[in-house]
Amino acid sequence: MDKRVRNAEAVIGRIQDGATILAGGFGVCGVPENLINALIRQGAKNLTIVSNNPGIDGFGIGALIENRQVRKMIASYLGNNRFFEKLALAGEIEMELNPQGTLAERMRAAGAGIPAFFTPTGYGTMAGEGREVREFGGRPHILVPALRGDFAFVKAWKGDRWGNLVYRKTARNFNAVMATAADYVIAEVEQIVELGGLDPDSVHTPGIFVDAIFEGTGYLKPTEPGPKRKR
Amino acid sequence: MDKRVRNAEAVIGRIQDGATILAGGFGVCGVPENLINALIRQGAKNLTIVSNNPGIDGFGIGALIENRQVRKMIASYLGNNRFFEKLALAGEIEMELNPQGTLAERMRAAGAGIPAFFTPTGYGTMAGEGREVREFGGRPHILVPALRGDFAFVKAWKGDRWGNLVYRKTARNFNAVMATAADYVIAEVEQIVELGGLDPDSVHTPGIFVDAIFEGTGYLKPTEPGPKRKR
Amino acid sequence: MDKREFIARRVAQEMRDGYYVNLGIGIPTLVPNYLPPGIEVILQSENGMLGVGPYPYEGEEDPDLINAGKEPVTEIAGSCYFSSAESFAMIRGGHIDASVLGALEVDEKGTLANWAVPGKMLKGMGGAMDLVAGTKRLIIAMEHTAKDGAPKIVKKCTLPVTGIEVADLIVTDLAVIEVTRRGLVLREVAPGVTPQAVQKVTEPTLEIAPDLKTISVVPETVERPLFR
Amino acid sequence: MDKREFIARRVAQEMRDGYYVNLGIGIPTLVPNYLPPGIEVILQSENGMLGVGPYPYEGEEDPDLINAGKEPVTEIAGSCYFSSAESFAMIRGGHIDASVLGALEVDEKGTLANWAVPGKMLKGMGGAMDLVAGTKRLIIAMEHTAKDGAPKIVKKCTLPVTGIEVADLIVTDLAVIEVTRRGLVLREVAPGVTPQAVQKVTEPTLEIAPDLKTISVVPETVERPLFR
Repeated sequence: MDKRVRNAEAVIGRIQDGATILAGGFGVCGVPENLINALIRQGAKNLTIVSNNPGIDGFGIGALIENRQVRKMIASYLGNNRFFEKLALAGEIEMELNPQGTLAERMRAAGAGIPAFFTPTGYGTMAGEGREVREFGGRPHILVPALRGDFAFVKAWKGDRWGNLVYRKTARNFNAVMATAADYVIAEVEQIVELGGLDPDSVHTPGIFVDAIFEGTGYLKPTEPGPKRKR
Repeated sequence: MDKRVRNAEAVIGRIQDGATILAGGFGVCGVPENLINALIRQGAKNLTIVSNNPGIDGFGIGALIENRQVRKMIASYLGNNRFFEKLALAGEIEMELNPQGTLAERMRAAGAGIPAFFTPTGYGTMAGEGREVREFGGRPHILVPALRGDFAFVKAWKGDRWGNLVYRKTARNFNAVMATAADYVIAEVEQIVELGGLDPDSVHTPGIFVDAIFEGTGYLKPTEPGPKRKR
Repeated sequence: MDKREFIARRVAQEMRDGYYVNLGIGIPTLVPNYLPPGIEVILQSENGMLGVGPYPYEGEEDPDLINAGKEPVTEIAGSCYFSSAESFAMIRGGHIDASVLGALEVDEKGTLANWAVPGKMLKGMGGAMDLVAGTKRLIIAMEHTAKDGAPKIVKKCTLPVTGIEVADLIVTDLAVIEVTRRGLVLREVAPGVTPQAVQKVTEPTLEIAPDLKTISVVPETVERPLFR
Repeated sequence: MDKREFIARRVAQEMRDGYYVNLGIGIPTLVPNYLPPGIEVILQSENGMLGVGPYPYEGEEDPDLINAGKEPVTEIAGSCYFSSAESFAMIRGGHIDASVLGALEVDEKGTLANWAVPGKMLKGMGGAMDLVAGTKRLIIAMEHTAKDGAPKIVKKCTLPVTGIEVADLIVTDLAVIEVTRRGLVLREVAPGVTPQAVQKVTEPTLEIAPDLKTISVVPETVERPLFR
């Protein structure tokens, strides 16, 4: 069995207009750069993108939005993307905000065969509007449905030809759960290793979840600004 | 911060009659041997034990049952334990059978703040009796509640003083999920390593879930019979 | 060739290259030993492993490495481990391509009973209810009748069921039967067995496929490591 | 000492040794810099990390290692990483001992609004709704009033809320206020501030604790690594 493909181009043609894509990454960390860039070149339109946040202007999902390929964004946070803000205020892009943990749990549920679950998160807030309410232990909970994608774009550190994946530090973020929740899961990795080259006790995403894998190239892997320690 | 205790005796006194204990292990693999032996010596009675199966006669949960400390067993499989069978047929022990995945998911839910979830598993079977039924996507599902313990007995391979745990091969089984689903979680490990001695990307149970940790001694770690390859 | 091997060999023909497969105890366990050349499947064991390898050599058992039948096994290049919660998320989430299980009864709608016999002890359903609810394709591998000759393929299950309308294919020592919306379709019969003979030991009426075939299993000569 | 440091220093006194803590952006971020001697807390970052270390030295940023505020951070001995799903299972499952968040409004029942201002852009709730619903103890750290002097502690939130009846303690530059079943109790006032002055910029009526204290924060002399 060999799930390796040459590059993003080899699989990106599968994505049709209107598809729902789960895209890993948190800010600019752990972003499937090669896949997003290939999707921009490929040009599919009216996409629904599920990603924690739309990233920064001109990078990752941000670039996809600037290219006007996104009809709807499902995210938990929209900060720091002015172009998205402009489109949203003009009503030119639809947005659905989910609490970050609810977003993660909805995909975990989809991957685990659970169509809906109860949570107290979001009860009494805009995130709970229109949801069924039920009390458990005297506390109101809302019923939240699973969230599934047609495709998942996953960025990992290392992988093998069976699709087993290992992530590095906080670049794991949403990648691991998204890998479980889509019909067709494409993983880009910084390094493909020989089968047997990953510690079986330390595989984060078992290959069963992955449909295609390739070694990405030209990673930018930017960082956002932040305070620094003094020497 | 240091969660290390000397041995099982140092914490086993916390367990009172009638407590619910989640006990890791699958058959005789990954069993918290030191904790179970200490509990037998300690003698708490009328316990509810949640464990995938009661193990074999005279070892692990099996020994606890023989010592008549167990009022109720929540498990997915009871095979291979004749003493348990005798007690159950005589009505001297209560048993609740759950599908194995439902058992795991109930504890995962408890650990993740989800009071109840829908699943198709068990619909139309004895495991679905008395459960609320609802259709999703034209398929009937049952509503299943979370399952929480007062204590969890967890067996890991290595751990550090913050309670970070790493399991080895299939000895991980129910240990990892049980570590998330009890009020007081006790981990016994084969080896305690220095803080920083575990790969941060490969910790299976983050220390936040663990209340006490000790290095176990005298592990039997038996194997059950099975076919062997010929040389 | 004994009945069990015959059944396992026929089931092995249902496997496709790259399938992720979970096998129940008994006859299903034998299937990987008879995979056609060029077909590589990855075995999932619900206690938390993908890529189950052959049984170990005597004396090389690792107590931390067992299959769901609680037998010592080995790992192979590409194996990985995970928790029971992750394992069943995988099973229940529809990620397993095929599951092969034994049965006490299967009925004409594909409803399966394989975990309990009232009056006798309930051994427990283990992972069977999760597997039948979550797997993409469920293959039943069993002897066609009970030891006393009574049909195991019945109109309606009388034993406690494992799942409602779950089986896709039934492979026995006498026949290969597909479960369809309109009922059971006899696809293949064992060499020397007539459709009438199969019907005689089968409670519901079988529709006979227009292209009815004879089961063809060819024993191989290659020795392969003993798998679960 | 500026207001933000004053608030962070007072919040730091609420920390207990061994606490697992999640900190929001802004003032809460400063708290670990002011922990009392002997108090070790472990910081959780909801993007998937326990044991967040100090900010890196210039030029030593690792793009794979950031906090939930998206700033580069470092790891320490005992750190570990996990996925967003596991991170929020941890948060929502009640495993975090304390969370410190900023607020736009808190009302007399502890209902919090801190994620959106209608008319302006909605930035999104991020992990705030999960944190307020799941954390054992929620501490609000904020300046007592808005920039225009309007009360932020109100009778009833008017902004879109983050969670209903969730806050346990409010720490501001003027006061420490406990949220109780019978309403808000003024526990401490800043040096030189009277309870009347606090009440004046607080919409709901404050019950004054019989043992009302003055907030005591002592700047330390030790230099510690800059934390998030």
